[in-house]
Amino acid sequence: MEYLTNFFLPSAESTYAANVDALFHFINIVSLILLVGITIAIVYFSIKYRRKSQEDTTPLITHNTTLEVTWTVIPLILILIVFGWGFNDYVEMRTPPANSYEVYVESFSFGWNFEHPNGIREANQLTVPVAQPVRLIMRSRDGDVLHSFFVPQFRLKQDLMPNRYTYAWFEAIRPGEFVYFCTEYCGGGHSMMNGIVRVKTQEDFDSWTEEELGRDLDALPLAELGRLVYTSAGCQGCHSLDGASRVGPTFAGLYMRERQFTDGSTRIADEAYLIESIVEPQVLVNVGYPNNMPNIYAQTLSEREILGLVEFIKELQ
Amino acid sequence: MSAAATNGNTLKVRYFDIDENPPKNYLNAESGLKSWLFTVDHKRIGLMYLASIALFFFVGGVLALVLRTELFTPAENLMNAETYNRIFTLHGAIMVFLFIIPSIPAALGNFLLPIMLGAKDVAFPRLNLASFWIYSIGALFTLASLAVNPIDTGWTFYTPYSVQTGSAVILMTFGVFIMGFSSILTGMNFIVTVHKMRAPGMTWGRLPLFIWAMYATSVIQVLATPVLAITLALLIMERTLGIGIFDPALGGDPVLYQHFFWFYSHPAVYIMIVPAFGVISELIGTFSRKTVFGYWAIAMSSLAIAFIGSLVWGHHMFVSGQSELSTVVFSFLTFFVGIPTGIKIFNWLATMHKGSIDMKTPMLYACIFLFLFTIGGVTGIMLGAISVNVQLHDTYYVVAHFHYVMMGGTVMAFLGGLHFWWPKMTGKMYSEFWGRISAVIIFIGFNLTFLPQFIMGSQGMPRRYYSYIEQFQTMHQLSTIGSYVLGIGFVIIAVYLAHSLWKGEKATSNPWGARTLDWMTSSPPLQHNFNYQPVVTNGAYDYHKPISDFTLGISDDVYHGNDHEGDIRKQSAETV
Amino acid sequence: MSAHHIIPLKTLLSTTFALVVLTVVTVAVFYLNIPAPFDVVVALLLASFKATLVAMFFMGLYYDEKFNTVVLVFSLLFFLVFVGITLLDTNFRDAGINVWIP
Amino acid sequence: MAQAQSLENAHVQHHFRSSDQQFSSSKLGMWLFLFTEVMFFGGLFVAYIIYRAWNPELFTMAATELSTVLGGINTVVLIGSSLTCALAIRAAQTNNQKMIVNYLLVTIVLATVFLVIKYFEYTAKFEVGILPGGMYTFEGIDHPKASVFFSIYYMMTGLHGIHVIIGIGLMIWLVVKARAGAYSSAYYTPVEITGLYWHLVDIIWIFLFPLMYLID
Ligand code: HEA
Ligand code: HEA
Ligand code: HEC
Ligand code: CUA
Ligand SMILES: [Cu+2]
Repeated sequence: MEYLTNFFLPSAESTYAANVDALFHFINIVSLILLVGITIAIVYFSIKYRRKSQEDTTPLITHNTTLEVTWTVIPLILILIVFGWGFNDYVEMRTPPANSYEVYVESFSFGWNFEHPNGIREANQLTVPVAQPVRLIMRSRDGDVLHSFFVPQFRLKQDLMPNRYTYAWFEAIRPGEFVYFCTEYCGGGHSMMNGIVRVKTQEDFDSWTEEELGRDLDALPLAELGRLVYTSAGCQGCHSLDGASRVGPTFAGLYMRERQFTDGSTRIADEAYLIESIVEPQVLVNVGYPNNMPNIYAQTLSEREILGLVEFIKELQ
Repeated sequence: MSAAATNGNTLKVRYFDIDENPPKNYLNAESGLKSWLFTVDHKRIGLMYLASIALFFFVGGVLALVLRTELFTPAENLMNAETYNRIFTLHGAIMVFLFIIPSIPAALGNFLLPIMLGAKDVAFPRLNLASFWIYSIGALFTLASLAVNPIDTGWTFYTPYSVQTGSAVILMTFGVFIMGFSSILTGMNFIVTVHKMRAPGMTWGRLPLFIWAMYATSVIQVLATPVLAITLALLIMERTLGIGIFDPALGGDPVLYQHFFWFYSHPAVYIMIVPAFGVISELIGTFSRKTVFGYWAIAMSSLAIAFIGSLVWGHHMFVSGQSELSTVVFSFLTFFVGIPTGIKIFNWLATMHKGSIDMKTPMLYACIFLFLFTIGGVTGIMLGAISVNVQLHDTYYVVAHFHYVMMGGTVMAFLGGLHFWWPKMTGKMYSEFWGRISAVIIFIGFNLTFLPQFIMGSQGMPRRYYSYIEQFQTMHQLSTIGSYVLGIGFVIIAVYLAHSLWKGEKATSNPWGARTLDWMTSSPPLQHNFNYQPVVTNGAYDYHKPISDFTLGISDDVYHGNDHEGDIRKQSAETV
Repeated sequence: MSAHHIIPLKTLLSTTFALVVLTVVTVAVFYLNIPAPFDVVVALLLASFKATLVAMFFMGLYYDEKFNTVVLVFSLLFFLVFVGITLLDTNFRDAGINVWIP
Repeated sequence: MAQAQSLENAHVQHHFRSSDQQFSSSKLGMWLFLFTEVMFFGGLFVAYIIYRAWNPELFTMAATELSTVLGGINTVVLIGSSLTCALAIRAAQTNNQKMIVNYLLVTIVLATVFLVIKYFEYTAKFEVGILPGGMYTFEGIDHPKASVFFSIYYMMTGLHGIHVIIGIGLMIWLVVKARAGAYSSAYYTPVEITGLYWHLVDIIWIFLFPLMYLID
């Protein structure tokens, strides 16, 4: 079973994962038995009853009520079992324990923000304590599209919408790092919208909390602030640092390079240009790219953060 | 002359010899491009559909190979994310709306339905031609969207993404909207034909099972397609006027869109598979040369599937944020589709039992169908179990599931049917040797492509990803190689079928020894299907009776000159 | 030739009369200000009654092949399925899974 | 009888066995089409029902913007047109060629009256800024989703209006053919079928009227 689980499913890391896996295996085994039975019947019949001459005759058998009832009732029983089982586990998956640790999740194209009750914010990475139910209160950013939060190892998945909150919960059983994905198609950065859930022991979690709370963003050098914003504001969903082209152009070597725009003009990517393209991205659109960079950063980022981004980009020579 | 005695009324019928080589058949009765484009002959219309869907299958298939090639490694090989998104959307939309929905009903169905019923044509031949043209116009719109700015929303067009994206959503959805009407008109036409155009003596209990399947399909087409039409119309309005029913930015609700979409698109999967069931019934009956076991069970289960299948659409939305109550109800209802489907499978097996099985190419496809579709079906049950669905939703497990049912189910049945009726439609025999070889290649290639997808899906590989984390690479590579093998299989089919047209042996009227009326006329059939008005006195699978019992008829002129023709139809239907 | 039934003039006229009267009743009921859920119920009952009259006499279902009635009734049932099941979602979104746990 | 028979059969397409078969086929076909119409409008009714269940207060507020009187008049107009349409069929069945044309013309006139009233209703709304969806600017209703109600209103009445226009088109075509004496008791399938369509358009309005105009 262990081997099977590891072959078909990622390791089970949340409290309810094992139940889900049990049903998965049950259906698989029943299905396999059915499939093998059907296959044997096909092969056996086609050999045993193969046509021996063109004059072959066959008996007239029109139907058989007993058989008919049998193969109606047996599947009926099976599906009732499967339904009841799935329902039972689903109830558990939808009922967060009362003492849950609550995290607000915001998704946007293309990234994730997490906000802890104590005010700590994380982007594209969620840190939680082990053996503690965590309830996610999730919503997509206003005006954004649907996304879905999927942690395979927790057997957890839930869509996020821009117009209302949805919920999910899990309780991790081991410390470790687990990938999460976006599984609701959301456009160019869909396959880039993944991140890590970091499960820490209570101690590690506490010291992490302290460290985070103690950090003073205003004292950070501009470029370092820029690096933080690059992940937290979601730029990395569309702009790479390694020269690869994603939804938007890479930031690597961008500074002081000549840019070509769809209106035919060109410009050198100096500081002024960088600021403009962050604040008013729709004005100059690079050739070969869609005009879909969010036009929100003028509101969502502070002036210092924008300057930080520019310094950060400048450093990527 | 023989007289089929009836209580009190006698209907004069006689045995007709099947015309083996009539000088004129539907293919050469008229010639010229116009005689095709403006034909009202259901057989020619069927062939035109066949050509169109073959074309679109090829296009969709090549797009699939491009997708698979991109996925060979996690890095960007051929294209960027944007292009990939467009390609899988087009692949899905072309395969679903342009290929699989019209495939069996519009191509094989059009060709066969009237002949099998003993009618000269469908009830509304001009409407039939119109639906072909509507389909073509719709297809043009979809193709136009290709030229303008290929759509990148996924074939499901979920809002709000479909409202926000810059791609040509309106052109594409308008094309699909138009094609919907083609589907509706075909469905209406078939229902009326089955009700009103049956030959004398063709009682409901004597209908070939293919007809029952087409009937159930038509009911779904007529029921569900209008909802797709209104959904797409609202989506178009959402984009042009911003009416705010589906778009949350304007006060709408995206989950409502999903209800609307799946209310059509779940029943639509039964539009795809139920005709396939019909084909399989014919194949297994004919190549086992045995009365189909459980005729009524198979016939009624098609209707049961159509009915239950209309109640389960929400199983695509278990994690969408719909209420838990509806999730549970939908899950419960979903499983019930498995029961009538199982009934069919077991009845087919029982038909093979004690039969005289001839493993010709069509029968080989039927067996492949049974195997692959069972896998596809039981994985559907897996997806219907709510707690498991949470893990599997929108992963490659779903992708594998629906390729097993659509490609492994419908396309295999379609190929089986195509080979089965190829002699009837073209008058030529294909190479049996190459037929079997390519069936085996396709079987292997198919499993190699899609089995790994089950595994990576349950491990968590999300769908609609153009790149992925390295862990999944082996599975993706197996899958890509498999898809190339599939491609080779299809090339072989294309070659030998084309070859048969030039060099193929001439087909006899009934090469497989079948009993349904389509085999009681020449291959290819006459322009008006029969030289006589067929009269039916036997079930469609009465293999214990001599074949001459199936060629009864009334001479056409006698029949039409008769003053009381309406009455005869009635009497014979009840008492012959 | 039941399909070719000629509908008596009197039937057509009295149907029309009934429809107009019912329209007046519908409006009158509106001014009665019946409390919340029942106003819709009454309005829909009246409308359904009117629709039935039109279908039976203007459209001749009353005299026609029964299968046509089956088709119409079936389409209405199907519509009700659509509404009914969708409402299971839209009206119970905040109820949570606890609807199920006594 | 033989006389009638040959007259009848003049219209029978070759693949039908009799005129009766052709007639009842066409009729069944039309009923199936009406079935699809029910589902087509059904989608909009579903949207209506769900939004009303979500925002009952909005529907009460917004309906006051609609004129009950005009809606009521239009209901009666459509019922009248249904009657004349049924009478046209009757005229065909009784071989009264002239009255077919006359009744159809009255039906067309009533349908046009319906559209004219609708036109005045629409323009009155446009003037105060009640436009569908994104163009909505009306301030009079204090509800965040006010525009959604009117979107649904425009979609439903608009789609209905399009059906009325199509109906007028069909009837004009019938008038032309009827003038040429195409219809008689032996063959009047097109009149019958258009009639079915027209009555359905009437039925839909019978539901739209209380649902849109009469909410309190
Ligand atoms: C031809 C098309 C076709 C067919 C026939 C089916 C058949 C079924 N499908 Fe499938 N399905 C699709 C096409 C199809 N599907 C597509 C295209 C999607 C994805 C769309 C998208 O998101 O892009 C999808 C997605 C899909 C989902 C949503 C997955 C998700 O996104 O989370 C679900 C969930 O319940 C599901 C269930 C089923 C079930 C229960 C059946 C049943 O009808 C299967 C019944 C058959 C059997 C059960 C096997 C035979 C029976 C026996 C051998 C008897 C014994 C049986 C029992 C004991 C039960 N399907
Ligand atoms: C009828 C329906 C149908 C069929 C038959 C297929 C057939 C195939 N599909 Fe497709 N598929 C869908 C319907 C279908 N698909 C849908 C609805 C989606 C979802 C889209 C979405 O998410 O929106 C999808 C998505 C989909 C994906 C997932 C994309 C993603 O989520 O990122 C993949 C990936 O492997 C895939 C692969 C394939 C392959 C390899 C085939 C093969 O079976 C194809 C085999 C056919 C051929 C190979 C063509 C025949 C070739 C010749 C005759 C000539 C040979 C060609 C050359 C010489 C070049 N399909
Ligand atoms: C939805 C995807 C998306 C996101 C998120 C995004 N961008 Fe962009 N960006 C683009 C695209 C596409 C372009 C190219 C088109 C254009 O020039 O407007 C672009 C262009 C740019 C440019 C000009 C680059 C050049 O090569 O000329 C800069 C600078 C930039 N973005 C910065 C940012 C920053 C900083 C953030 C985050 C705070 C960000 N972007 C977030 C999509 C995105
Ligand atoms: Cu976000 Cu996919
Ligand atoms: Cu489904």
